[in-house]
Amino acid sequence: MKSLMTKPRIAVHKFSSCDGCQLAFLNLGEALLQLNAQVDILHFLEAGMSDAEADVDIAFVEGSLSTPDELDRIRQVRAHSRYLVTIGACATSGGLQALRNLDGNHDDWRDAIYARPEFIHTLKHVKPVAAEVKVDLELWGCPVSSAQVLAAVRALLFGVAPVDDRDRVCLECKRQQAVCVMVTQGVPCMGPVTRTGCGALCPRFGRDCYGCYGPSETAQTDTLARRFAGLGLLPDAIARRFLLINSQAPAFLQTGRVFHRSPARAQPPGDQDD
Amino acid sequence: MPTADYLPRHSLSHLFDLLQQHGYRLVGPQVIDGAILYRPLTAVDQLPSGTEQVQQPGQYRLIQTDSSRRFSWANGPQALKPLTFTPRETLWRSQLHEDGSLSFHETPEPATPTAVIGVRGCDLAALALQDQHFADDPYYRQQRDALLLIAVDCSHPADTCFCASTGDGPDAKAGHDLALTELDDGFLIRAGSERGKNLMTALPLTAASHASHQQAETQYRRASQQQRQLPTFDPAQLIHLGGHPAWDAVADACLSCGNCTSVCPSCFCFSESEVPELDGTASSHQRQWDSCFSEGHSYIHGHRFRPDTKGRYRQWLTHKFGSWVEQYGRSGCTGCGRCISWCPVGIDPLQVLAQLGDEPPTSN
Amino acid sequence: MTHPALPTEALILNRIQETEDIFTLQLRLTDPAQQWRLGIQPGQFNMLYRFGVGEIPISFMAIAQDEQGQSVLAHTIRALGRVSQALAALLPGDRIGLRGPFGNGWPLQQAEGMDLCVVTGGLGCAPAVSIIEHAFANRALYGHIHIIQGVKHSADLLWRSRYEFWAQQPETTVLMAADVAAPGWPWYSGRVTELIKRLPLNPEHTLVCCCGPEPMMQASAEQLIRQHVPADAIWLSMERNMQCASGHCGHCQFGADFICRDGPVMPYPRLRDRLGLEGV
Amino acid sequence: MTSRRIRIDVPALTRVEGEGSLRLEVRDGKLVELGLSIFEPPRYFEKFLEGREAREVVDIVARICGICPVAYQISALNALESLANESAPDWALTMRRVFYCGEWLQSHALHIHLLALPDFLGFDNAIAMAGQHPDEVKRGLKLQGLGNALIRLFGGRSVHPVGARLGGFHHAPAADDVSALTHKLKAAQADAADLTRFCASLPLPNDPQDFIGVALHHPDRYAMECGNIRTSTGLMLSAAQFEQHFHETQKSDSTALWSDFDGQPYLTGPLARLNLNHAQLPDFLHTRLGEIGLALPSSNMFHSLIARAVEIELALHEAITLLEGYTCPAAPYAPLSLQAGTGYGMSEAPRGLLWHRYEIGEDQLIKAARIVPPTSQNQARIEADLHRSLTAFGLDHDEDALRLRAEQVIRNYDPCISCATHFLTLKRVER
Ligand SMILES: Cc1cc2nc3c(=O)[nH]c(=O)nc-3n(C[C@H](O)[C@H](O)[C@H](O)COP(=O)(O)OP(=O)(O)OC[C@H]3O[C@@H](n4cnc5c(N)ncnc54)[C@H](O)[C@@H]3O)c2cc1C
Ligand code: SF4
Ligand code: SF4
Ligand code: SF4
Repeated sequence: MKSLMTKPRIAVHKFSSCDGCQLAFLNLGEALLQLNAQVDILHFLEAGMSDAEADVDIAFVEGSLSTPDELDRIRQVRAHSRYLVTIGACATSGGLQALRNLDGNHDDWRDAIYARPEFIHTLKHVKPVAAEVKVDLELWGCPVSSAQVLAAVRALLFGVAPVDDRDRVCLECKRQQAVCVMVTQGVPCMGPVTRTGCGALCPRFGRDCYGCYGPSETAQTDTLARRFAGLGLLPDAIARRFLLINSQAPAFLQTGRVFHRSPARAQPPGDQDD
Repeated sequence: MPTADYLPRHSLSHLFDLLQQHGYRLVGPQVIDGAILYRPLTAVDQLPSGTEQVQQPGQYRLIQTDSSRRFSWANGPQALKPLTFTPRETLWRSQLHEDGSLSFHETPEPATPTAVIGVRGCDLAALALQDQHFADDPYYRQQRDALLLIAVDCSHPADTCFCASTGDGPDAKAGHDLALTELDDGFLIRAGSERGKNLMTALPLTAASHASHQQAETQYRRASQQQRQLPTFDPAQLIHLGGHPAWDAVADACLSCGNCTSVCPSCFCFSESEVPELDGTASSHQRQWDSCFSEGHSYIHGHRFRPDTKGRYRQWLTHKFGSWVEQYGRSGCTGCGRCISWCPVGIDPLQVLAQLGDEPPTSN
Repeated sequence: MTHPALPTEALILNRIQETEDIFTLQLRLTDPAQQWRLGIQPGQFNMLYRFGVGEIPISFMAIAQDEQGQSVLAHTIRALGRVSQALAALLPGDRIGLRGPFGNGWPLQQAEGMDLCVVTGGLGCAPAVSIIEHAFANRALYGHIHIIQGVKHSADLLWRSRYEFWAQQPETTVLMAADVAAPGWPWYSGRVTELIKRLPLNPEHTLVCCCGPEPMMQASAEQLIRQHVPADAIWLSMERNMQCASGHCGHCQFGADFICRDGPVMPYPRLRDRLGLEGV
Repeated sequence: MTSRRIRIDVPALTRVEGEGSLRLEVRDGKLVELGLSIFEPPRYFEKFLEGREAREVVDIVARICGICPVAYQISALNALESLANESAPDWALTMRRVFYCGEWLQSHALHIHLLALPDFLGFDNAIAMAGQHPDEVKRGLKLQGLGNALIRLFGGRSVHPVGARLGGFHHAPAADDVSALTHKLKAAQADAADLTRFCASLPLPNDPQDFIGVALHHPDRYAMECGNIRTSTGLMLSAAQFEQHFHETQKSDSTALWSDFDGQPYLTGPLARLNLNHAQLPDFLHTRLGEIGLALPSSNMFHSLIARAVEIELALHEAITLLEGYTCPAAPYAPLSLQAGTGYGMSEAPRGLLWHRYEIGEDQLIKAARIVPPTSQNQARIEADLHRSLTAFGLDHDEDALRLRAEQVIRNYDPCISCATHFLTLKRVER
C-alpha cells in the first residue's frame, strides 16, 4: 500500500468475541498514548470513540461473523476502510465459537438454551471475516498480543505490509530455551504445527501448546496426529487437540475431522509406539 | 615427583571459589523442568546430584539415584551454542533524525567473563566448528572470547550418543581449559591451556592413586562402547542421492519442526529482522536462530527452493553430513545425539544415512 | 570501532523509473570514510536498507561521476515485495543504509583480451548490464562482444534503447529472444539456446557471463559447451535468499557454497553437478 | 413544564465491554419506555464444553471474557476440583488468590480510568482526558499494567493466561521474578492510596437507593477467589444451593438472560462486596475509609467507583503480603483425579459473582455445563436503577444530560456485556 502521509485514521470494530483482542490496545499502558500520537482513533467503542461510519485507513476487526446483522456490518466496515486487518482467532478463523459448525448443532443448541429461540438470530455457521469480505492482513492468536498489533500499525505507517511470521512454535520454543514437553513428559504438544507469535508461552510454562495461534507454514498435522496416537491418545482426544480454538483453519480442520467422532475403538492410521 | 592431578569431591567448591575470585560468572548444569540445562550458578550444590538419564529417539527422562556424582548424565537439550550464538540478539540500531538523515549504531554489550563447568567432548568439538564458521562474526567472537571451559569426561553416555564413532568423545579431547574425570570420590583433573594450568596450581590437588587412574580407564572404556555408530557413507555423494526412497519415508515421518537444528550444537542458520520503535524514529536490526526446516529459509520472491519437508530434510542431512566436510574439513556432526532425543517424533538420522548407504538409489 | 557489518548512510540523488516496476536509484555515500565501499566490481552486490523495514541484496549496476566529480553509485531494482516496494517509494533526498560490497564479481582479469559473451535471461539483466557497461567503458580490453538476452514475454524487455544502441556498436552482436512475442517484435521468438547456436563464437577465446533463472543458465552453459566453449570460461551469477551477506546466516547455501561469499558469480564447473538438483 | 417528547437512542454503548444499546423515551415528563438491550451474539460456550475433557475447561472458559479470564478459570477450577479426591496444594490455593488480585487490579484500574472517569471529568474518552489529566491517566495505566504483570507472572499473558490447571498451576514463578514484581507493587501502594482519595473527591451524584446486595463471604479473609454466598437479606448459601434462589429468564428484546434472586433484582460486584465484607478489610483501609468519609454499607450506587479504588488497594496489599517470603514449591500442582458427578464453584470476578456448574461423566468428559456471569445478574438491577435514577435526576433535563446520566448509571456497573450472554441456562423457562 502507498505510504500514509497524513496521520492515519483507524477504527477498531468488534464482532462475536470475548473482547480480549481489543485489550491488545487497552493494555498498552503509556504506549496507548504514544499510539494516539501516531494515529487518529475514530471508532473504538470500548475506548469511548463511536463513529462506525467514518472512513478510515486501517480497520482492525475483532470477532467472527455469527449473526445476519454482522454480515451486513462487516460489509459496511469494508466499504469504509482502506486496509482491513483481522485481529485474533475469532476474526481470522472463526474462533472457539466456530465449534458449532462441526456437527451442525446450532439449532439444537439455541433451542436448548433459549426459552424463546425466535428472538435469537444467529447463523448456523460461524464465519471468519475473510469468508465474507476481502481481508488485507490477518493477525493470528487468541488473543493477539500488543506487540503484534503495534508491529502491524508501525509497518502500515511506513507504508509496507507487516511481516507475516508463519514459523512454528517449536522454533521459538527452542530460542526461548524452553524444555520440550513432548519429549520430556510425553504430552501432546501442538507446537510443531502452530505458528509463533506468543513467544512459546505454553512450553515455557511447562505445558503443551494448544494451538491458539492457528496453523504454521507447512503444518504437518497428519504426522503430528500419528505422533499423538503413539503417545496413547484415542481418536476423539486427537480430534479435540486440532478442533479447539482454530477449528476452522483448514489444516487443523482437515486432520481433526479424520478423528472427530470416530468410534473409540477404531485405530488411527499409522504407528502406535514410536 | 607424582603430578598433583586429583581433586577430592568435597574440594570441588574450591574450584568454584577460585573461578569466582578470578572474576568469572559461573555457568553450569542444573536440573530444570525435567532436563539438564546450563544456567548461571554460584554453588556446588546447585549442580545435579545422582541424576542419570534415559534418552531414546523422541524421549528424554531424568532418573534420580543415590549416587553423589554430579555429572552422571550425558547432556541436555543445549550445548554451548546459546552462550556464543545468542538465540535472538540485536546487531545494530538505526536512527532517523529530524533532518531525514540516518545513523547506525552498534549495540555492544561487553560480554561477562564466563566459566562453563561440565562441558562435554562432543560439545567442545561442535564449538570448534562454530568457531570456524563464525570466525569473523564480531557478535559471536565477543561472547566466545569471554568463555573459560571446564570439561568433564562423559562417564554415562545415553543410548542416543555416538561420539565415540565420530571421534569427538566421550572424553574431552581439545579446546578446554580444564578437564575433569569424575570418579566415585573425586575428580582427576588435567589442563588444556595455559589458563587452565594456572588455575590448577591454585587448587588443593593431590596425586591420584593408581586405583583412581584405573577406575578412570575402565570408565572411559565403558563409555566408549556405544550402541549407536555413524554409518559409513561417502559425504560427497549424499547430495546426489535425491531419488532415493529413504527421503520419502523420512519426509512422511518428519514434522519439519526444526528441533533437530535448534538443538544441534553446530547448526548456525539465522534470519534477520527489523524491529522499529512505535514512534518511527529508531529501529533495531535483530537476528534470531532460523532453521533449514522453515519455509523462509529457501524463499526468494515468488519461489521456494524447498517447498516441502522432503527437500528440507534433505538439505539438513546432506549439509550436516555431506557438504559440511567440504566447507569445514569434517562432518558437522559430533555425535551428541541431541537431534535424535529431541526430535518430537524420534527420527534417527543415522538410520536414514544407513538406508541411503544400503539400498542403491533409484535414478534422479 | 565500526565494523563492516554496520550499514552506512547513502543519499538518493536521483530515481529513474525504468519500467512500471523497475527503478534505478543513484546514490552517494554521505560519509567520506566509507568511500572504500565503492571499490565495487560488476557482479558484486550491496545490501540496501530501508529504515525500519529491512535489507535486500541488490547487484551493483554502475558507478559514474557527478558534476562535482563525486562517485555516484547506481542500483537497479524491481519492486516485488516488502523491502523492494519500500525502496521504490523513496524520492531524491531520502536516505537509505548500505552494506557492501559483497561477493565475487565477474572475472574481469581473466576476460581481458578475450571475446565477451553475455547471456541473460528474464530479470537477470541488472548484474549483466553492469559488465556490458564496463566492457564498453574499457572497450580496448575486449574483443568481440556478444549480447544475448532472453525474456519470457517481449513486453518484459528492459532498456530496449540500450540494446539497440549496443547493437550499432562495432564488433558487437546483440540477439534477443522472447518466449512469447507480441506483434512487432523485431527479434527472435523462442529460446535463448537457439540464439546461442547462431552465434559466430570463437570458442577458445570467449568468456561467458551468464545470469538468469537456473534452468536457463544450465541449458545455455550446456549449449555453449557443445559449441566448444571451455566449461571454465563460463561464469554464472547465482541467487538465493540472503540475510547477512557475510557467509554466516546459512540461507544462501548451494551445496557447499555460500552464494553471498563464494558467489554470486561462480564458474560453471563448480556448479555443474548441483544445478538442476531438486531442493538444492 | 411544557409538553415534550424525547427519544434517546444510544445504538452502541461506548466504554463498556461488549455490545449493548439503550433506548429510552420520555413523554410528558414520564419515562414511557426504557430498554437496555444486549445484542452480543451468543457463542454457546456451555454447549461446546460438552464432550470436552475436564482439563481443557480452564483454557476454554477463559475465552468467554477477555477482561476477566482469571475469574472464569478459578470459578471453573473451584467447581471441577470439588469433584477431586484431594484438594490442590496450599501453595497453589494461596497463589490463586494472588493471581486473582492481578485481575482485580487490572480490571478495576481499566474500568476507573478508561471507562468511568471520563464521565465524571467531562470527556468522551480517556485518551482525550489524558491531555488535561495526564498524571491521573498515567497513574491508572500504571496500576492496570501492574495487574497485568501479576497475571503474567502466573499465566504468561494477561489475556487468556496459560498457567492455571487442575490441581494448581503448570509452573511456579521464579523467586527472582516474584521479588522484582513485589518491589514494584509496593512502590505503587502510594499511587493506589492517592487514587482512592481522588475518586472520593469526585462530585459523584448522591442518590441513595434500596437494593439487595449479594457477594461471596469467606470466614478468614475478604472473599475473592472462593467463599460462600452472603446476601444483604441475611442468607448464607453454598455454590450448590445457588440454583434454588437464583433464576434466569430471557428478555424478549435481548440475547441476554436476566437473573433474579427469589424474584428480586439484586446487586453483585464491588459495592455489594464492600458493603458485606468491609469488616474484613485490613486496618489501613479502615483508616482510609475514615479519611475519605465513606460510611458502609453505602446505598449510593455511585460509590461503586470508590469501592473499586478501595479494592485496588486491597489487591495490592494482599498480593504483597502473600508473596512475602515466596519460595518455589516442590511441585506447583497435585495431579488430581475427578469423580463423576456434578461440581459447583464460584468466585468474585471484578464485576461480581461468577458461578459455574459442571457435570462430569464416567468417561471424564463434561456432560453438561452452566455458567452464570455477573453482568446477567446485575441486568435487572441496572434497569431498576436507570428508572429510579433518571426520575430522581429529573426527566426535564435536556437530552444530552439525560443520556449522559443514563450512561453513567450503566457504566457504574461496569457491565461486561461480552460475558453477559455467553452464559445461558440450559433450563427452559416458562413462557
Ligand atoms: C546476489 C543478488 C543480487 C540481486 N540483485 C538484484 C538487482 O540488482 N535488482 C533486483 O531487482 N533484484 C536483485 N536481487 C533480488 C532481490 O534481492 C529480491 O528481489 C529482493 O530481496 C526481494 O525482497 P522483498 O523484500 O521486496 O520481497 P519479499 O518477497 O517481501 O521478500 C521477503 C524477504 O525475503 C528475502 N528475499 C526475497 N527474495 C529474495 C531474493 N531473490 N534474493 C535474496 N533474498 C530474497 C529478502 O530478505 C526479502 O526482504 C538480487 C538477489 C541476489 C541474491
Ligand atoms: S480471538 Fe480469542 S481473544 Fe480474540 S476476541 Fe476471540 S476469543 Fe477473544
Ligand atoms: S514443547 Fe512443543 S513447541 Fe516446544 S519443542 Fe516441544 S513440541 Fe515443539
Ligand atoms: S504456546 Fe500455543 S497455545 Fe500457548 S500461547 Fe502459544 S500458540 Fe497459544
